[in-house]
Amino acid sequence: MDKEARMEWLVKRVAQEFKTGDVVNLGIGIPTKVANALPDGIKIILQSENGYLGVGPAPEAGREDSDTVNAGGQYATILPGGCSFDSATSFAIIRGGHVDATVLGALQVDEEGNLASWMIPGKIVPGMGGAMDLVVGARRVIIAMEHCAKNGGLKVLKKCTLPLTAAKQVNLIVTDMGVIEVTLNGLRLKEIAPGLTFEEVQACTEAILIKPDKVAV
Amino acid sequence: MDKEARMEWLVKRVAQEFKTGDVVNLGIGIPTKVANALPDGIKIILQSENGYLGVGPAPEAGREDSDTVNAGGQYATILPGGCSFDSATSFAIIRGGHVDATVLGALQVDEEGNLASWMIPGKIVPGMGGAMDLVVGARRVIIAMEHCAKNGGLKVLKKCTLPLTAAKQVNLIVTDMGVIEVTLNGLRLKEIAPGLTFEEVQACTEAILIKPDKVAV
Amino acid sequence: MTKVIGLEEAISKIKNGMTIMVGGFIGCGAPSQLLEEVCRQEVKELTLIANDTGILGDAMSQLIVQHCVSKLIATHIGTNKETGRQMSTGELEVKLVPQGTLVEQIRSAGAGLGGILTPTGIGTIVEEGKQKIVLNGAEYLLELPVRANVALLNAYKADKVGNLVYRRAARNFNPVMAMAADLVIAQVDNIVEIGEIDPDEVMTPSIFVDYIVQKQSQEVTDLG
Amino acid sequence: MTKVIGLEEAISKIKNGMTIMVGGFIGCGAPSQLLEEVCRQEVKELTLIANDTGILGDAMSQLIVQHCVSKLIATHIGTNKETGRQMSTGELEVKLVPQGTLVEQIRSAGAGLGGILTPTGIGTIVEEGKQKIVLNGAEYLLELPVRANVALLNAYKADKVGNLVYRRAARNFNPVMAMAADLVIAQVDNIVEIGEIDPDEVMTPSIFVDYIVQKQSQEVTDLG
Repeated sequence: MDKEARMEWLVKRVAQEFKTGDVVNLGIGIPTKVANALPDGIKIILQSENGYLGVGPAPEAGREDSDTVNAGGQYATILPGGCSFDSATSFAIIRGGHVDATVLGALQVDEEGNLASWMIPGKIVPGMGGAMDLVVGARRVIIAMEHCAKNGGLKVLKKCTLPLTAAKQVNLIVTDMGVIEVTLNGLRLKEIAPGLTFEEVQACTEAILIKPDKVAV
Repeated sequence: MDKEARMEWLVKRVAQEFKTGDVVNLGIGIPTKVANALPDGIKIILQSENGYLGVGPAPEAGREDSDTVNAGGQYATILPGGCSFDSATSFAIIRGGHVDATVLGALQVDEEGNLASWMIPGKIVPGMGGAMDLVVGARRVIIAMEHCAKNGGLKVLKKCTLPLTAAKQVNLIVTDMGVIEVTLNGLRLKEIAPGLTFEEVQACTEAILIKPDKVAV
Repeated sequence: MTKVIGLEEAISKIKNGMTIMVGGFIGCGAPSQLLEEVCRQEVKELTLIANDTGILGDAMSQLIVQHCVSKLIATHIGTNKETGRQMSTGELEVKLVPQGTLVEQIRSAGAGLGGILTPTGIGTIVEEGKQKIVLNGAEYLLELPVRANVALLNAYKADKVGNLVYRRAARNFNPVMAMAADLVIAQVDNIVEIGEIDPDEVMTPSIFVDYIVQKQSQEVTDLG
Repeated sequence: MTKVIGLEEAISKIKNGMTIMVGGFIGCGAPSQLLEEVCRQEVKELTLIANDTGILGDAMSQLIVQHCVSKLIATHIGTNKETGRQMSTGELEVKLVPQGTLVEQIRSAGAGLGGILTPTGIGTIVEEGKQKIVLNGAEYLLELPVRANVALLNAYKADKVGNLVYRRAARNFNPVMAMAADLVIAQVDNIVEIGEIDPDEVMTPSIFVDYIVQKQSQEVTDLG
């Protein structure tokens, strides 16, 4: 598979993590694409932390509503059965354990499930927005990201070096190279992307990966 | 004045404490009567802690709405411009300092402004309901009560003997005998009900009263 | 994907010994038919969290009268004398909590907070056994989250996925309790199709609600 | 007893050095015309509390671009590069706060709480300088109330006494900020007579709102 095909595989693979009725918050970027890759028959309820449930597809041209935008600021829609609320309720939903899963990007993840995603000191400091609450509050935290940085730098580490978004909260890491489960014994490479070998994934990973055939703890 | 006239004086006197636009919460019993005794032209906004603003008069017979009752459980109405909300918002309003004054009854009040109003151990324990929050949160706490208990027992004390509703929160005590201000130096008898003397009020009061002509601190 | 189920089935999910939260304020906005069914199914040893125990004779009061409840957390019990009687004989364990504190404790549980600091109760017996925190010279009590196994609610309108709309003073504790229980059952006057409630009209988002029970119109609600 | 006043008069109440809260989420639900007037009146040395600083070019971003703000408390500044630039040069002091924490801090101030305990930020630099409280083995940060001199809000509809109704995702921080400032000014699309908003439709009670400013229809909001 080329890079594009592997990114597509990633998105589809994340989409398989849900069952109908799950309340899911998708981060900006790769995670957003998961909404369009759900298996047939699976219907999830998307939450947008700026204040509504039932995120629908982007509106048709000419049907944009400036009051209905997603957490990335893009025009969106609300599906029938959806509802809007203020930020206090939105984060009560998030922090209170009412979100079944969140899918977020990352700068670094490590073998303890620590996540760094919100700043590179002295370089870019966009802020954490709602990410810290999402990672602490969602029942499952799924990281969806490219396995390596654009410059080839490693992102799945023994220990994060950047400021954390949250400690020990990540459950699953899905990259263009495979699916990694965070276990008490470390990172278990649960699935390998088509065409790759365990050794190839390990070579791009600082943390020591546990082989897929080992039983998870 | 007979007892009835003095109780009427009490209610009218409390009603003079407000200016138009004040947000006021009236307790059950004597305080409730204040709503009908406001001076001409004074319009206050009544809050009902079970969840709305703009309490209106009791509905006409046949116009009762089982969803619109006051905090005492009696049928009520909501005036135009009123609004309803949940208990969390209601007590955010109360505790957050958004209520200008509350008028409540009392079992005992003392010279430090301590209030006892919610239980007599071993005898009656109705519970504090919203009173503890009201007394802590309202900008002004006005006690409206008969000066003495039915059995003649004193209620304006040096120190409350019953379990407190709140410590040092009472600002003004209006009884059928007079108007007492809680000051840092103690209780100042600001006004005496028509026909009574300072000595008569003092005789029914355990706390030492400061005479009306002394300047308040 | 409708959440509408029958009354009997809904209440059968409540087991002896569970903690239940019940919306309502002296009967107004209380889920009367759900409560009647709790009594009918003779669920026992419940811990009840509610503003009050109703007025003697109403559905809420019957929970106490019929000894379904062994422990009560409430703000006011003066309108149901049987509650006071059972408390004084030791049949019922009663914990009284300031109303603004109880609602914040429930909200804390629903919102994933570890608790809140409130000035309410300082200098009173409400302080007992609680951590006191001083900030800028002001004292606050640390009040901890309160949650339940089941919440029983009353709403005016729902769609079939469980978005709820309340009416007037019947809202009270209902929306907050909807957030703080493992299982949430709402008794509803009017059930409408999905999409018939405007997103801005919803007061309790569907995801908090597990089951909806159609209220039987035995009594006429005058909307005068 | 109308609270409707003119734009210029409303904003003239904001003085140099004040702390202001501004509703909105990346521009959606932000009181754009109030913000433009703040810039026009050249109010300076403001402390700004807001979710973000808008998108470079919009009204919110201009507060930063025109150096009205000397201190910022926000959750995300990535959509306005000028904010990051001023932060790195030291022109602007920036404090970044998790979104769920910021909204609870503002709510705490409005609700008279001394603060809340949140698990958010544990194990991160957000912990720095904060009291940590352990309850049943779980760690929480004690986050303190945040309030302002003035709150600038945006609403879809208001009656003349100041009851506010918001629309869709434009609600966001607006209702919470309405509770936590000494002076609350709302920019409103539609102003209606008293009694024209149903009590159950109100999202921000009138008593929180001091002034209402009619929004001028320069841009067409498509309600499609």
